[in-house]
Amino acid sequence: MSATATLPPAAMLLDSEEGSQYLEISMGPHHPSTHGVFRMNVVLDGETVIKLKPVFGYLHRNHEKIAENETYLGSMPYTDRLDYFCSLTNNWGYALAVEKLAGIEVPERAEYIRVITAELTRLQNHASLVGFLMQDMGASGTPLMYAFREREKILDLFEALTGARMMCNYMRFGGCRCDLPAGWLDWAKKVVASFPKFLDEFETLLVGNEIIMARTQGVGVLSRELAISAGITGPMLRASGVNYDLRKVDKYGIYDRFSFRVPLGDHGDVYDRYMMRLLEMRESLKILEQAMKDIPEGPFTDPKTKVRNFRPKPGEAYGRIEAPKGELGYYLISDGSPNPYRYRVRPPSLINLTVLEDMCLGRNVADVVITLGSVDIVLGEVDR
Amino acid sequence: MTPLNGYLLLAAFLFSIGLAGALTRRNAILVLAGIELMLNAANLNFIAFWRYGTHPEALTGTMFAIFSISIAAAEAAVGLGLILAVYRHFKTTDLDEIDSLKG
Amino acid sequence: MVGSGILKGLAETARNFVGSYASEERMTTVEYPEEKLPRIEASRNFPFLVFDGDDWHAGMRCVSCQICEKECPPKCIYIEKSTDKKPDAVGKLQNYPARFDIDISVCMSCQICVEVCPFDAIKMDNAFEYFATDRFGDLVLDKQKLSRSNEYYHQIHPTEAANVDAELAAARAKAAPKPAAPAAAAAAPAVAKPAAAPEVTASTANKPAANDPAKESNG
Amino acid sequence: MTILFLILAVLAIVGASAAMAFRSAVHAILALALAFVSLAILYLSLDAQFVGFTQIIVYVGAVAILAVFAIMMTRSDSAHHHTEVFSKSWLTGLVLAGGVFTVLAWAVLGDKTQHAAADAPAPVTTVTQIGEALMQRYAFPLEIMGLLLTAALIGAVVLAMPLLSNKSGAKSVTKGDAR
Amino acid sequence: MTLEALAALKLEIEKNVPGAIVEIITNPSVSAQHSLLIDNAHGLAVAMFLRDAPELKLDYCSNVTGIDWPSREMTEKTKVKKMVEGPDGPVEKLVDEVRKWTTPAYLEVVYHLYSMTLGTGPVILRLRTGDRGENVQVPSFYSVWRSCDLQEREVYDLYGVIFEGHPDLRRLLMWDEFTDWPMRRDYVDPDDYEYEPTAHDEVLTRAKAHYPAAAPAESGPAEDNA
Amino acid sequence: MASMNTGIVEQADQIFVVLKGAVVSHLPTILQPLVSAIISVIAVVAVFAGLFALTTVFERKGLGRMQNRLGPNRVGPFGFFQPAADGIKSLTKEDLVPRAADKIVHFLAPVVLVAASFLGYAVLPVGRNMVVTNLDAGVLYFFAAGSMVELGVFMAGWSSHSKYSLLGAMRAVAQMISYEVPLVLASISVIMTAGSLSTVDIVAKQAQYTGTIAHWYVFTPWGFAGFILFMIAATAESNRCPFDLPEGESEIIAGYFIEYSGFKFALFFAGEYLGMLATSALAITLFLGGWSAPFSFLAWVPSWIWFFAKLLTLIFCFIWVRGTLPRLRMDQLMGLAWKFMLPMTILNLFVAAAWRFVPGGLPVRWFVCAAMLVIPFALLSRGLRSEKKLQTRTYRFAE
Repeated sequence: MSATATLPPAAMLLDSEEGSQYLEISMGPHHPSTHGVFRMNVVLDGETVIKLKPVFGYLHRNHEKIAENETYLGSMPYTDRLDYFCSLTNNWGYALAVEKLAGIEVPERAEYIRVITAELTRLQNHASLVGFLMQDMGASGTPLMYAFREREKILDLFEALTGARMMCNYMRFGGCRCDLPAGWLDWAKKVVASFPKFLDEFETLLVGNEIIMARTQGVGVLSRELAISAGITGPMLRASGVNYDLRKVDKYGIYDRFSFRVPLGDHGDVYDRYMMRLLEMRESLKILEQAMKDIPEGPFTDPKTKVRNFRPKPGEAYGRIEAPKGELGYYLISDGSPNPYRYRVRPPSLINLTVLEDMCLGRNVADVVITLGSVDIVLGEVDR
Repeated sequence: MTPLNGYLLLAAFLFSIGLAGALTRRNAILVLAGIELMLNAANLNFIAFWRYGTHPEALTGTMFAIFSISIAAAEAAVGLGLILAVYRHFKTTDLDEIDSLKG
Repeated sequence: MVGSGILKGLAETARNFVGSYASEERMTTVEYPEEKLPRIEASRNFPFLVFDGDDWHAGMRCVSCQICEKECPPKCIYIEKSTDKKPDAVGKLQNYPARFDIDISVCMSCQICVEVCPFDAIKMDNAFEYFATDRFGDLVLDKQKLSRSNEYYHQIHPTEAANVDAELAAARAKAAPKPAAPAAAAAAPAVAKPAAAPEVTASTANKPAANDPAKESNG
Repeated sequence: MTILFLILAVLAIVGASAAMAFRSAVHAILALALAFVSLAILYLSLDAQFVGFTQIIVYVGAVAILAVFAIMMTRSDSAHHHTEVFSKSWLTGLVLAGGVFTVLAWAVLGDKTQHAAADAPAPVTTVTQIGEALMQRYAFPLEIMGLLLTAALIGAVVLAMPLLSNKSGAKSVTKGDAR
Repeated sequence: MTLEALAALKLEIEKNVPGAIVEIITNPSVSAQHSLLIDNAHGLAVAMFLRDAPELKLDYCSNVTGIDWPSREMTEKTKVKKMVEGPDGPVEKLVDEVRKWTTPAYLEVVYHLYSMTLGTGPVILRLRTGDRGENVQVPSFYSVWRSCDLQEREVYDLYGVIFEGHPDLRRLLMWDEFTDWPMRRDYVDPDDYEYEPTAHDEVLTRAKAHYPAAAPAESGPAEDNA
Repeated sequence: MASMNTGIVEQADQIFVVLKGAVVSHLPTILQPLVSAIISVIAVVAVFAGLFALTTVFERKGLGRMQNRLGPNRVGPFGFFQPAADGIKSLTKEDLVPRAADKIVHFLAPVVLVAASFLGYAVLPVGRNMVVTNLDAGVLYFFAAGSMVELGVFMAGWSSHSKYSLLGAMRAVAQMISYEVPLVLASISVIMTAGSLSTVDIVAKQAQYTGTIAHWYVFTPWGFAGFILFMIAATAESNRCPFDLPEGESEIIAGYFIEYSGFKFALFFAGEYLGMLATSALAITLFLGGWSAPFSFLAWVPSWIWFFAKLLTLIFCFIWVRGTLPRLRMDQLMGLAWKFMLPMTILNLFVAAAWRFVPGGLPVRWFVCAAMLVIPFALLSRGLRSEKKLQTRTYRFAE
């Protein structure tokens, strides 16, 4: 037994005054449920969480620094890689900030294209998030595969439009890179028309399921006050009952032209958060139907805006949009040179993680996993 | 040596080991384990006596063993519960330390 | 009653289980090497250099203006200008790249080089079955490995290529009155190939390309 | 005195001795489980099927597992704590145990009573017989046993139940201090 | 927020937070997002006021940004009419006058505030440190808006701004042992070069300098093509 | 069926028994029992190990189909040689033992686990006259063998010296102990009715027919409820979804066998599936009439085919459930065991007794017994809903 004496079990336990009765485990960065290289240092009493410290930075590549050394256009493909699930909304956020900074008008058709692509992005993000959440609950991948089946159709649409499935690099200051190809709109209409069938299937599979209810209801509760104070945005905020959707508040783009509703939860628990996503998908479908019906002919980009040698006048601007994960903001300072003087991304995923510990204390390991899953993070955006 | 004597000797030896363990170990759980071992040795005696006894059809030995096992189970449950309770109080299961601390 | 939701869910998976045998379109996956999804026309992967005619070096459209090198966000393009000049696609005498390297281990397929190129010389390929055995050598593609014929471009992006050819033809027509344009005439047949129907879904460029250096160089 | 008996006896003795001598409590319990299993097989070889299986269920499936659980919960695996394994009065205990064994062995070996022969036919005991005996002749002890087990169950739960104050304590752990 | 509204807000703040020094920083770009510069001593009080004032209710801090403003040499040429001693007496003449000055060096933290209750915003607050060396303290708004928690940690991590009153000011994205502030403009990458296949000769030179003993086989394909 | 030659039916049914008899009869009398036992054991081990391999393919293909994928289809026809490939892979993989692990216990754990998993098969009748040994206390033996699995699990988790494996082992052992209680209680209703602990007797009791319908216990209210309860407990005992917490990969990664690799990992995998097959087989024996046909006119199908057909059906149910449900949480799991399974199984015991003694014809007995089971369950559902513990919610929308 001498070989075993090298690493005493006492080393597995925290040295605390109460005698080593706590277990400290490091969940991640290589852990199947951390949605990337994310790490949580969790201190457990039995299986109850008594301390949880998120550790960031495993995917940090200093996106902001890169962008400050890049031309304005050159940063656009890098924004794809922030939240690699929703490159089109990232593009939009950045384009919006630059347009504010330089005062560029976006043609009508481009606005419609932006709304269509953004809402399609929202659909595929929410569908796969619910799938991942179920995966975290241990559902052997079935909901995830259904979500991916639908996501695939949307990604095909993206590929036909932008040339890439995930790293679209599609939006430009003052419009989009290219016009909708012939036949794309009909194809998209077909995809959107078949989406409710998938949502019905998804809801039959998930919504009434007692195990899911038992696992999620009352777990990871986030109060309304804390949610506001902690700057939580997106479906997570609305699950806590705060009516704050930038599509309604800022009415950026042309969102004031569409009629849609914003679902609100009352409990702020994991169940509400995942139901928010399911309900928001229905609303996104409404927007898509309206947008695809009304889309006008016309230029797809502002012809006055140069692609190269783009130099906005000195000044600063903060532009924000409602990305699927929450408020995605870009803050730009121009000093008149071709590179931004300061480029800042306000990542919804990172800020939504502020309250992770508050939601998990006193719960157990399994709850930590699904609470993290319900926050909807993508590490490309958290660490930037 | 008859078969019965073999079983009895084995039982006696196991009993002594259990007794030694119960008397010498510091860990309360292992003291309990020693006591279980002693009970087991007794059971072996019952079974052996029944098997090589004069009235095996009366099932006395089997019955005794069954009851003894049940009691052992109850004893283990309560004993371990006690040890847990003691542990919560003293933060140790070392009998010598519990003895010296006196609450 | 408790359990009804679970039963409903079970019914749903059973429906999918049976459905996967009944209807092919349900299936999420295809058996990849044997069966390939139809190529989507717009899809892009790594850049290549277009040349007209048969000689990759003579027909290369690139005039080494180095705009793409400057605009490339990850800076994966490296160009050295030639000292001499040769006629370009339109017939003007221009420099040509003495060296044109793209490091595809760094390239992120953003298409910005294509967007900024004023000479339609660099375009996006959609071949994705690359492999390399040497991590250092094979991932830096020189100009020969990068060049593809205009026919190949027509094959993978018919709509776009037809537009480009039309623009080039217009430019050539403008340049034609001037006498010294023998190279332009030589390059002209490149337009010959008719473009496929401009339908986004329809492009299935599975046939091996006539001149497909990608396969040769990487195969 | 068959070969089977010798093998099992050796296994039981080795298991039991190891259980009482191993430094690590978990190893000790695992060795004890070995002794329990050998004893169970001994019972089977003595044609006491029911008792043999019960032995495995109760001792291996419950007592040993409970013991390792208790060890885990009390973190009292002494293998790596540099504390003494045996108590201060270990010599007394050992001498006492040795004395007990001597007396018992002397009594067993000195016994001259005739018992059934070694090749006595195995008594046929079916589960039905055991059941009938329990329900008729041993009905009262059975009831008492049930009472005892219930009392033990409740007692164990009450003893092992964590104090309620512990739960609220978990929430008040300070957050915010570094890592 | 228009300049007039901002001026009104400035007065409001100065009325309610005695002693607070508020300065309006105009934004020349079309976005017209002007901001308020607040002195560090009264920062927390101003923030509290902005959050709690019933007509403002700026309960949501959306974005916290650090900005590095190193000292820069500024030159300005102005044409000034001056009497110049000409050959035939003093003549009034247009003369270039070059004015040179250096901007003060400081780190700046920008807060974008919105109101979730009222749906208004943004109100932009700026805090400045004394310099970029020792005096890099600004008050932390952690106690006002929880959303400053991770964002202020990030600014600390990347710029080295020390937020006084932040309960858990640790590095966020960089590892704990890291010592520099990577987002500052004078930051120089450490030479921990990782060799990559590259077409760029300068990068290759740097890689070779980092790995002086690199085998010729690894010298990269760039030469092969030349 | 009258035209069927009963002789052929008989031969098909007893073909393995006759074969074994033929082999054994050529040997000297002293060796006969030993050889007979060895042949039986080898046959059981081979068949169930093969079934384990088959199950892994079935599971992957079935899950794939439920998720609209194909599942493994490359190795051999329809991918059915996949387990062979997996086996070769796991055999040739490096066997990693953590430096801090308790080497001996680490090595012994999979051995104990697999050995204990195989022991239970000795008393399972896979066909008429096809059982390794007919023990008088067969069911008791089965549970005794099953209880040794827990020790193997604990050994694996503890010896690996990893926090995750220790957590997994504690979860697994707690879960297995808790669910053993309802598992045993659910089978007691059958034992009580059959009046025997012998698996062979229990099957024989069910292989009788009233009219065309067999006397399977699952065809009674208490038997049906007992079967459902038994299967729930069996799912938990074999650590299958939705009770797969001990290895819940999203929480504790792989649980107690996280530190195992190569062939030892495969042994754990095998042990788990063998446990699942064994408990399913016991469920068939206790509730589904073992090898007997459900209707008398189907009795011509060989008994062993019936047994394995039922086994595969139950395995499909396991796969089906796994493809649909997420897993429970630890406290919910324990709550289910003690607050739902235990009362229901005890109630089921009373119902089983009532079934025997309630006067009046079959309809009355059905009504009374079904009511005794359904009413408490309905009340439980209502209680959970009124406590807002399990409820779908309606949401408000902002325009």
